[in-house]
Amino acid sequence: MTLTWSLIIVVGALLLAPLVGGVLRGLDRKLTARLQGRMGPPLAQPFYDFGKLVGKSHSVSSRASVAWAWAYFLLTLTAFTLFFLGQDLLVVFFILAFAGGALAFGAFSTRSPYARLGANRELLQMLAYEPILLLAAVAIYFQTGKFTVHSVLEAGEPLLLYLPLVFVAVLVALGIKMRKSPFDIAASEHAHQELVRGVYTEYSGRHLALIEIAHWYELVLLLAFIALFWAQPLWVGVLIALGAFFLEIWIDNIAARLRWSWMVGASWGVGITFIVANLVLLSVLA
Amino acid sequence: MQQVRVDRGADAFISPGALLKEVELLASEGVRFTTMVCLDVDQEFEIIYLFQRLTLDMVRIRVRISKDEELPSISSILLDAVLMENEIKEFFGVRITNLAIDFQCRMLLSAKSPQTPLLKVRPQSQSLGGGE
Amino acid sequence: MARVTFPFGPQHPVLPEAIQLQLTCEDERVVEVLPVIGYMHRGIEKAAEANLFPNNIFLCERICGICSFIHALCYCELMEGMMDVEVPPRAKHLRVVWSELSRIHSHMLWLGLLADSFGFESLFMQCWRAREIILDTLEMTTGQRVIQSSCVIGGVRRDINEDQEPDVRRKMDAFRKEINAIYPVFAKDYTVKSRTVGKGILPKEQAWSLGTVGPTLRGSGWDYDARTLGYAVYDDLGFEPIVEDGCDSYARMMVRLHEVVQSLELVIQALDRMPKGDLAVTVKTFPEGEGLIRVEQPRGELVEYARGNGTAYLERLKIRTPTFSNIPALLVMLPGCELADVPVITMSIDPCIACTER
Amino acid sequence: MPVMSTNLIKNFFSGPATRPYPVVKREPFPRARVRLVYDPDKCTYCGICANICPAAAITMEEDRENLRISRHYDSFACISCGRCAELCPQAALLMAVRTHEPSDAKVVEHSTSR
Amino acid sequence: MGFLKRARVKSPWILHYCTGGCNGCDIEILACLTPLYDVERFGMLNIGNPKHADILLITGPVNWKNRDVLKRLYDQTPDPKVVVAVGVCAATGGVFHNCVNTLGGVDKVIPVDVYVRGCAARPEAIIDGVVLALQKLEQKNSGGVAYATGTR
Ligand code: SF4
Ligand code: SF4
Ligand code: SF4
Ligand code: SF4
Ligand code: SF4
Ligand code: SF4
Ligand code: SF4
Ligand code: SF4
Repeated sequence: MTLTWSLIIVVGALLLAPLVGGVLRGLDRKLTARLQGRMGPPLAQPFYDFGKLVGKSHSVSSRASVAWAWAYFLLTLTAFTLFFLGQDLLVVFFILAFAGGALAFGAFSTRSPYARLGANRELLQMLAYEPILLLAAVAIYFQTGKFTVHSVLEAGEPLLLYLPLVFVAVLVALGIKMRKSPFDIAASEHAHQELVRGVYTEYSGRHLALIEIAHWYELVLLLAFIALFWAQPLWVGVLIALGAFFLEIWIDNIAARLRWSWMVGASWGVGITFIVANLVLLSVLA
Repeated sequence: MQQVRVDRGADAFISPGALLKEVELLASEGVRFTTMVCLDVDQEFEIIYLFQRLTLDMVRIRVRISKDEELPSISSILLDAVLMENEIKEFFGVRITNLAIDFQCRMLLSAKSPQTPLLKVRPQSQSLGGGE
Repeated sequence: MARVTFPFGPQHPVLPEAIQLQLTCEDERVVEVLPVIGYMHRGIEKAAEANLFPNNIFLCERICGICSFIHALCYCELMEGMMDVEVPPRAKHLRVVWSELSRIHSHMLWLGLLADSFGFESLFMQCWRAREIILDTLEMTTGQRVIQSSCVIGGVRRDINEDQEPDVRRKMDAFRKEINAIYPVFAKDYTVKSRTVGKGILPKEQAWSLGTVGPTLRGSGWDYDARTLGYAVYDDLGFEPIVEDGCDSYARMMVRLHEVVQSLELVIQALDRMPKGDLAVTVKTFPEGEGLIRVEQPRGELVEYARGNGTAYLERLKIRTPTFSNIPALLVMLPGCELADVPVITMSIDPCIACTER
Repeated sequence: MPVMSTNLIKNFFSGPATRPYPVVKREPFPRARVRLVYDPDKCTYCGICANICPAAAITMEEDRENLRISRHYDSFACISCGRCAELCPQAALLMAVRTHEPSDAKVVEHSTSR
Repeated sequence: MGFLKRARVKSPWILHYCTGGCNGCDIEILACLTPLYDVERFGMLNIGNPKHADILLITGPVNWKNRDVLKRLYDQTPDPKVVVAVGVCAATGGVFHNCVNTLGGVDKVIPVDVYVRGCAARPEAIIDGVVLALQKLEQKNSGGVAYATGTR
């Protein structure tokens, strides 16, 4: 691939991702509503929400929290850019971890106990899903011999055939990242919970909008990562990613929110054992 | 019929001094606290304690005190009476002593609310237990 | 993390009403609870002394909109008892129908809010959708959805006539289908169980001595329901209290779940046995002397005491609502639990602040 | 875990249960008791409604000089209990089924006897 | 700016606070969120956090203890915002008109934009009220940045 090509891809992805992310969120809300026997909001609802937040006055509870919100946004954007440049998966996930950290630190920098406990839980969530993502990257390395997205795209055979258990583990990480039941402990999009809005409690107006758009990038990034599991041809991967997305919505609607100890246990127990088992199996079979 | 028609004087009044003894006795029989009712009768308060037996029927004790008199709290024997005692103290200004938890007449009312709202006749001495 | 004190409420999305729980937490564990109440206090007992005594029906109903009918029923039965009024049998049966319908609506509401408190949104929606069938029935027969205003001293104001009865039965059948679909989710779902089983333990002994009532008491193994005392026509309907002995949030939930089904049967039974006749008798006397009554609300036993003096105004009306006696139990159940369990445990006593503080 | 699934599938395929309210207005139940309608031509200003109203939504005012009685009705205080409609000897009051529209100011209705 | 303006009425997030009513109106507000009335059709979410809210739905006659909480919630809500008083006791005190501990109406404490009548207010009436509130919201201007809110 030439440099111009990859630049075009990156810029295209950067421009398209909010659109795709927003539509996916809209689909999520619509579908959730339909599963609950409701009509639900229009598909464009996330964009309306975004527009409204941008147009609203906002209060700033600490300047640091604003800086951290921007840090979260920019770090997510960096991770996103690197991913679509075909760079190293490990770097991408590390930067994503920093982004999550920024969100938590933003909440820590306020005085609201809800935000602070939300931040605590956000860190716990990272503790739960980051190892999965990193180990998944390692597993990909074992399979393709490289850490880069490029190499995965160039690998002939779909990863899913070799790494099915890793795929399942990544689904768990996706559930946590999408803040869906049973993992929506730090903040939930919808149902009421004990921390009000957790880490978002102290953000309002355009800073909330900023965080929202960063979430869209994050969602697209994760789905793109899932699509990598069937990179040849890519459209199958995209379908698989969409399938995973709908599976998360389904699970959200058939489960209650569980506690953080359960979450960490499940993600480490299930996620990590699955990945390790997969690697062991591969080396035994190979 | 569960309607307990209480005619005046149907159950004996006991003196405030004998209250704790009586409640202790009931508590040892496994009776639990249900509620209490305070009535403002001229210069006196009439307080009705309602308890429930294990057989689920009710026991009543009535106490009459003058408005300046102190009333011992039964919350040391039956803890769940404490909320109702606080309420009576707050609403009537009954001088209840030895409360296990004393909300200082701020359980339901705030500093700006009208104080002792259920009191009809102010005592002559004006020395109410709480609120002011 | 050091100790943090959370003001849980008064405005908080998992608490439908204004109450503040000051939770002191170490990390995620609650070490101390201090409820701050009074955000809903209006002064109803005082206003009841200033109103004409028949008007207190409407005031009592608005102690709380959720068991509004049973509040009105309690007040009316108390006044009738004090004035020796004999209510026509048809009115008694109608009172049972509406009481049980409000019990179902209250329990469904609660089940939904419980689901909401552990983040099971689709289940919340499912419960509230089923509940609308009951609300429709109430609106169709009494004229309003939540505040029925249909009980008066001496009888009832509204009737379920012949054209409506089949419709009511049809609605009950529709509701039975809904509850049959909801029941297994609460009873069997893994995530629901993991959030409720063993949470908020209230030992049998303590349930008694702390003065708890209603499903909170029955969930701890006590066989006590004020309906067995037989007001309205409960003594003719072969009513048996529902008891569970798990002593935890799950047991309390199951009591309510079973009560929904039981109430449904009671409604049908009362409809089957409803005699023809008058709806109300005219009352010409004024209440005099003292009266005391116990009535079972969705949340437990309601105790009302009144003293009249032969005029149109009462001298005192004392209302001891169920949540008032259930709150001490919270202080036993909450310390030591995890913060994530606070909403579930708080909901498990079905706290109704509006009536606690009157 | 999947106990809820059957419900979800049913919900999804049976379509939303939503009443599309402002677009389609549901016919109220014939005996719904929502809004009080007053006919000043039938009213004799006897004052019964004002006496029994639990919310003091109806008040009467006597103008002794001109021998007139004014009646004020505050629909923003009326709790729709229907007591007044039940007791009005002239049937000048009636509970209607339509809901009130929202309003941005509180208005009290007045009427005066001749 | 056209989109931003339209977005404002398309995405009203509500905060619901009960200042001492009887719950009748509160459960009807909750009923509006559930399948039968589903106000999420209009993009409404019950957000539970004043900093994210656009519409305040207030029920109940306001008692002395609640007054300050209500004021604080109002101050914390960023502009533009509208206040809807749901139920007659939020308008005038309704049946609680002679209760000693009530102030009688939300408008005694904060400015109210829309009154919804009914005791309890029916979900239909609440939806109508919110629709009117949205029209008011459209006319309001967005405020600037407010630093350091909370306890002002
Ligand atoms: S308890 Fe209900 S009424 Fe009160 S603020 Fe919370 S959601 Fe609103
Ligand atoms: S117990 Fe609760 S629901 Fe029932 S009347 Fe009292 S406040 Fe309302
Ligand atoms: S706490 Fe009880 S009365 Fe209050 S909203 Fe919840 S269920 Fe209703
Ligand atoms: S009933 Fe009417 S006309 Fe008769 S005395 Fe009373 S107010 Fe006057
Ligand atoms: S006089 Fe009798 S009938 Fe008339 S309002 Fe008073 S109590 Fe009711
Ligand atoms: S309906 Fe009830 S509240 Fe309304 S005016 Fe008539 S008596 Fe008063
Ligand atoms: S009761 Fe009827 S006739 Fe009498 S004043 Fe009222 S509306 Fe008029
Ligand atoms: S308006 Fe009526 S139903 Fe609504 S909260 Fe007030 S008293 Fe309750």
